[in-house]
Amino acid sequence: MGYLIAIVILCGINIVAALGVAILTGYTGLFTIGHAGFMALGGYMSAIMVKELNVPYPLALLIGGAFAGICSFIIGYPAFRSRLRGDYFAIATLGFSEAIRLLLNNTRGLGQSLQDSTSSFGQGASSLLIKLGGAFGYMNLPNVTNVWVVVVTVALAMFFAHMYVTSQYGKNSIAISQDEVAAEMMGVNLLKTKLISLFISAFYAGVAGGLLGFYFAYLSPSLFTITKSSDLLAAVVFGGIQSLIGPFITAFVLIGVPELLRTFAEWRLIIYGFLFVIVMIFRPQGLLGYVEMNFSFLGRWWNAIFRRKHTPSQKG
Amino acid sequence: MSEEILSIKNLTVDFGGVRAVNDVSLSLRKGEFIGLIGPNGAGKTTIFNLITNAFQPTSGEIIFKGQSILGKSPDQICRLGISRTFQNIRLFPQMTAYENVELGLHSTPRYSLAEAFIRTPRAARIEAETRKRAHELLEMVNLSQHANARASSLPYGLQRRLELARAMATSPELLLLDEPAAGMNEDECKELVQLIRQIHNTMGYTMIMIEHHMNVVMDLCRDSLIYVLNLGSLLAVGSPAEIQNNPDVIRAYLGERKNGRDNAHA
Amino acid sequence: MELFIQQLVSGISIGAIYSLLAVGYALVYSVYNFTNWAFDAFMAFGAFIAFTSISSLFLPFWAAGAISIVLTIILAVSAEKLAYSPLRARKAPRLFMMISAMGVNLAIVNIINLIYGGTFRKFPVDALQPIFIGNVSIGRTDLVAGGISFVVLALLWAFLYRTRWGLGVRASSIDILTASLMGINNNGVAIVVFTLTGILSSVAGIFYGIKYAVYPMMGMVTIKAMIASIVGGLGSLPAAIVGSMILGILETMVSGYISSTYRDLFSFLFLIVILLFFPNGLMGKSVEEKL
Amino acid sequence: MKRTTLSKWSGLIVALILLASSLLSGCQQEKVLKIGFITEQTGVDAYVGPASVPALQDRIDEINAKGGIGGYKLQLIVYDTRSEVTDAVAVTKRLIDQDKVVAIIGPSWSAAAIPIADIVDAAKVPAIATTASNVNVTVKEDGTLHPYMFRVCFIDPYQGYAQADFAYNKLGLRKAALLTDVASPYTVGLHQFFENHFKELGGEIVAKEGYTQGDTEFRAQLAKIKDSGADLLVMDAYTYKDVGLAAQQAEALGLDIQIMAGDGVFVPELLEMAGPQLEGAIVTTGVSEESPEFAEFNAAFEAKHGVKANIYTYYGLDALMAIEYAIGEAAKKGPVTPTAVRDALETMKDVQLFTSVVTMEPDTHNPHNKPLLIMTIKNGKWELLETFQPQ
Repeated sequence: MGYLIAIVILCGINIVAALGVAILTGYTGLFTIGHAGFMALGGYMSAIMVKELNVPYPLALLIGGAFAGICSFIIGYPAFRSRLRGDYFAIATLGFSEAIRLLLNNTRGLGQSLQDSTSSFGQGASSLLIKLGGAFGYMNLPNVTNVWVVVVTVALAMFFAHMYVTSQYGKNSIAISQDEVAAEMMGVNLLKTKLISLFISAFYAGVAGGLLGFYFAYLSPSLFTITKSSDLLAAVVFGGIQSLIGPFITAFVLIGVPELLRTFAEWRLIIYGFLFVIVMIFRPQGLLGYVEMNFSFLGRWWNAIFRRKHTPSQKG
Repeated sequence: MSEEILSIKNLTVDFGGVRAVNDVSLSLRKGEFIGLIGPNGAGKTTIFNLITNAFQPTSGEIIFKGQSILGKSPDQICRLGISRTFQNIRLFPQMTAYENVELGLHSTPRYSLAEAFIRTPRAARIEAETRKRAHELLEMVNLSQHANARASSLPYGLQRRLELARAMATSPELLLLDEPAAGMNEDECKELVQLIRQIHNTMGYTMIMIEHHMNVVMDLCRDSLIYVLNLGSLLAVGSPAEIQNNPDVIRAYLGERKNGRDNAHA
Repeated sequence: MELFIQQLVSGISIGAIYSLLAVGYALVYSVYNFTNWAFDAFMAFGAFIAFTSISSLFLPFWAAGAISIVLTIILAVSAEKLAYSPLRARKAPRLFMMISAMGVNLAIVNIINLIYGGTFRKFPVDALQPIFIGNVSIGRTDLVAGGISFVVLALLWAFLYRTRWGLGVRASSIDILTASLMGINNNGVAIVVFTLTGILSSVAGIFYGIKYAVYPMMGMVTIKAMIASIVGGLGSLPAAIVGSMILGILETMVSGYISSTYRDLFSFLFLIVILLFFPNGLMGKSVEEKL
Repeated sequence: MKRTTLSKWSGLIVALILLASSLLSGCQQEKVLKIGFITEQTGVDAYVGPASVPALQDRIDEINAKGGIGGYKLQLIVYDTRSEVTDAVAVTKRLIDQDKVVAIIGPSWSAAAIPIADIVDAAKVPAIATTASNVNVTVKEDGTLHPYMFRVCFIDPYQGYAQADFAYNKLGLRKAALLTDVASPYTVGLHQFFENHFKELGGEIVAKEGYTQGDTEFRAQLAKIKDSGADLLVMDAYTYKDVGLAAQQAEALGLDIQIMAGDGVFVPELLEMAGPQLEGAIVTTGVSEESPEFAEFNAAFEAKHGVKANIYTYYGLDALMAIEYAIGEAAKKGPVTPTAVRDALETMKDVQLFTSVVTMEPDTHNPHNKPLLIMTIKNGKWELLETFQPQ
């Protein structure tokens, strides 16, 4: 039974990150192949918060997410400001996540080189960097992620993602994904909207990184390789463009199934590759593209219970 | 009439060797409706693109409500009150008609990001208002019954009207119509003229319309001016009657008449 | 002083390999306006075909090279036909083209990995002895690689600027719609462009194999070529070469004089700086979206 | 287009979960002990698995043919870690929770062994790392012991110490350069202990260059090392390709230097890749397939399975034989539970395994005084120079 729980937890963690990618790629049309970098940033930051400053665990996750979000401006601002096509952003995300992994691998070296610095800040930073353990990994973190934590986080993540994509900000990013020029002509501030979408998606990846860290009770740069980024992308591509429920299901299938059928593991990426092409040609909107989660039944209950005039937008 | 809202002074733009717009000046008062005509490649759409800052002019001034809008980005210009339709329709294909129009209303979100996540009563109220306004606009261009149809699935004429409604949704003061009647037959044109006139009267927008259908132009600009562009420069300005009889315009449009037949009506 | 010249020589030789890939990448980008992510796969495929034809079919180096080029062209053109042109015909958004390209890449690289396994193989050609000028050594293989890559680039330039087909390709790179109106048949251009891509990637694959080793994941180096192409100015071929040289030399100087551990960090930061201050690259022309 | 609602899809999700759980409930036979083996069959280190899985399976079949141990039949359950830490951890959990193994063999690299140590401690199932030589695999940062984690190879300090000792005293080298793969704890650890002892002896570290996993370009670093006048290049890379590539590029740069590496690169593929360039290089390892006593095993193994045995095969057999011994001991005292196997492993004294006689140090769970072989490459072949025995 424990093993099934392990799969559910791993699926849950990947769903949170996949939702982030869904918002960025599915809804705003920005191709990203480096989300593992944001997961790493979030993971390490929330681990530091809990282990070094013993900040309460949920708050640490939020701080981790916020840190990843803020760091997303490093690549977001230059790529979006220069009004370039999506390609530059995609390449920048790949470069970014490799650079993050390189930095995380070197924390011990960095720490040692800072050791003889005079200022107390230098000393503090150096001891922290050495504790991060570089390639050795950041060890014995509190093993706090259990199945309930993941279920609650996934539920919250789905709720807020739905709230965002149905909000005015979300609809603006959908417009950007469909015709950037027309959206701008109609008054949508491209830079701001894209940066917001990127911040949220990096936030989600950061939280997912934190969950992963507290599940393995250990963090190492080798957890956040390019295969992790392509898994997340696969979840959104198969799940469906402009849909949250699609990536939710596919993230489940993509993590669960290979785990169960371990025997033909090396075929996994080959099948993904062919599926990418087939999905793009025959069903570009993916499994459940454009299928909005229809919470209207929630709205009806809400009315019945509170009798308040709150008619959810008619989604036909 | 009222004070001047838009003034373009010696606008010039070169693409590589080609001079697309050459020293065009134009001025418009609030609520005026002018036509902009000229043969293909005369630079009409280029002027629209310059106004909405799709790209920068080589020289010249564009003053809107007293301030130059050269450096501004297209979305800033839209917020200042200039909106447009496109020569080749650029609706949001996967969105429904309703969502297309609604986009114009919330392109600058009117509640904070935090309120987006936790829909406060204020945000809910703004959403409700936006919904009402969007349905009103659809009503104006009588597209209400197609509210939930996907934009790309609508017939051509309806897409034109949807683009008009979306442009109006950004509550502009200056509305640029880029060949709204393109590809329409006679009675569709009549319907469109009637719709545009009604919008012009009720909303009081200042409007510039590029159009090839002469009857649509002549009808809508009955009591206002028509600017004629040819090879990037201003050929003539005048009332519909003057323009129709102006020899340069005819020559530009119909080219040299070998056998000298004069003022043949387009 | 010799160390500086040695680093410079190494930098240029790395730049030569980058330029082969960056030019191929810029070519596809200039005509079809999308990032051909499948370069890794084409390059690895080219290298492995050459490797197999030498090590198991015992063919001489030149024959193996020819076979590799031909087969890589077939691969590239069929990838274009199966994965890209249906999307292009439907004017699918660029995001879909990129995902499809990523799919082609994942599939082919992992098929190679499945067949050949992950081990690193030495390219079965006897390493040529380096030439020494003073204490500075210039690898003969680098010279040959550099020479051939410049010959290939010169041929490419001649093809583009001296032949009718070249004109067709350049026209479509400016505006594919107008080009097709002018009677340039679109899929003809597609075949030509992806034939050139096939040649460039197989040559790059072979020389990367000789210079380093042949392994399924060798294509990861194309990320550097993409950065080089952006640094130079996306879409223009000479800019891709200049960008590659700059990136190659910068990387060697950084790992030589600053710190070798952070070499890739610097290449990434260099990309960010270029994006910030030279949005269209050092030599790029600003590409306006036609309304 | 009508928008479908969530409720319609929930049926699918429930069906999915039912399918997953039914797949897992394998049947339980009595009197069979399951032993888990996690190894790299795909991914970057795919050369580790293929040579060790058949060897272990043969051994298990042999034992079962002779009636098993203490009345128990053995069953080997193999999972592929895909050379990724996340997969190694996931399959370990699967072995513990689902397959209910009595002991686990592997992983083979420190980056995965360190997190697995915490997992096996919590689950109280013993695991024996095969070639993970980082100190923190069996002992936590703060010095406390991982009760359920063991290993059959020596640890970095021991190998780093031996390398420094041999280079300084035997080869008389004084100026060493370190080329470190910063992404591998194995390399970082080894170079750290090499530097400590080399400086103790009076040697000097004249250059410290780095690269990261996956890099293939070392020219710049090697040029700097050539400039630094170093007479020894220490490159304890985690995979043979780094040393192979560096050797080729050193030759291209005209850098003539003594190269020294660790047991991570002691695989036949290294000779194939850069044999000529590595003539005279020194490689330290715990066991060598060239040593005579394995010749007969190697031949039989290659004939039967068509793949060459390597050090991962021998270390795998060492771990398996240690578990066999432990099961035998536990069976004498009562039911063979994972904890009973653990206790037996901890108190192992002078037990003949595949490669040598091993005593498990109770306080560190590392094999005591395992001999270290100093090998060199002479015209494309491994040759034993000396056996190093610590004080």
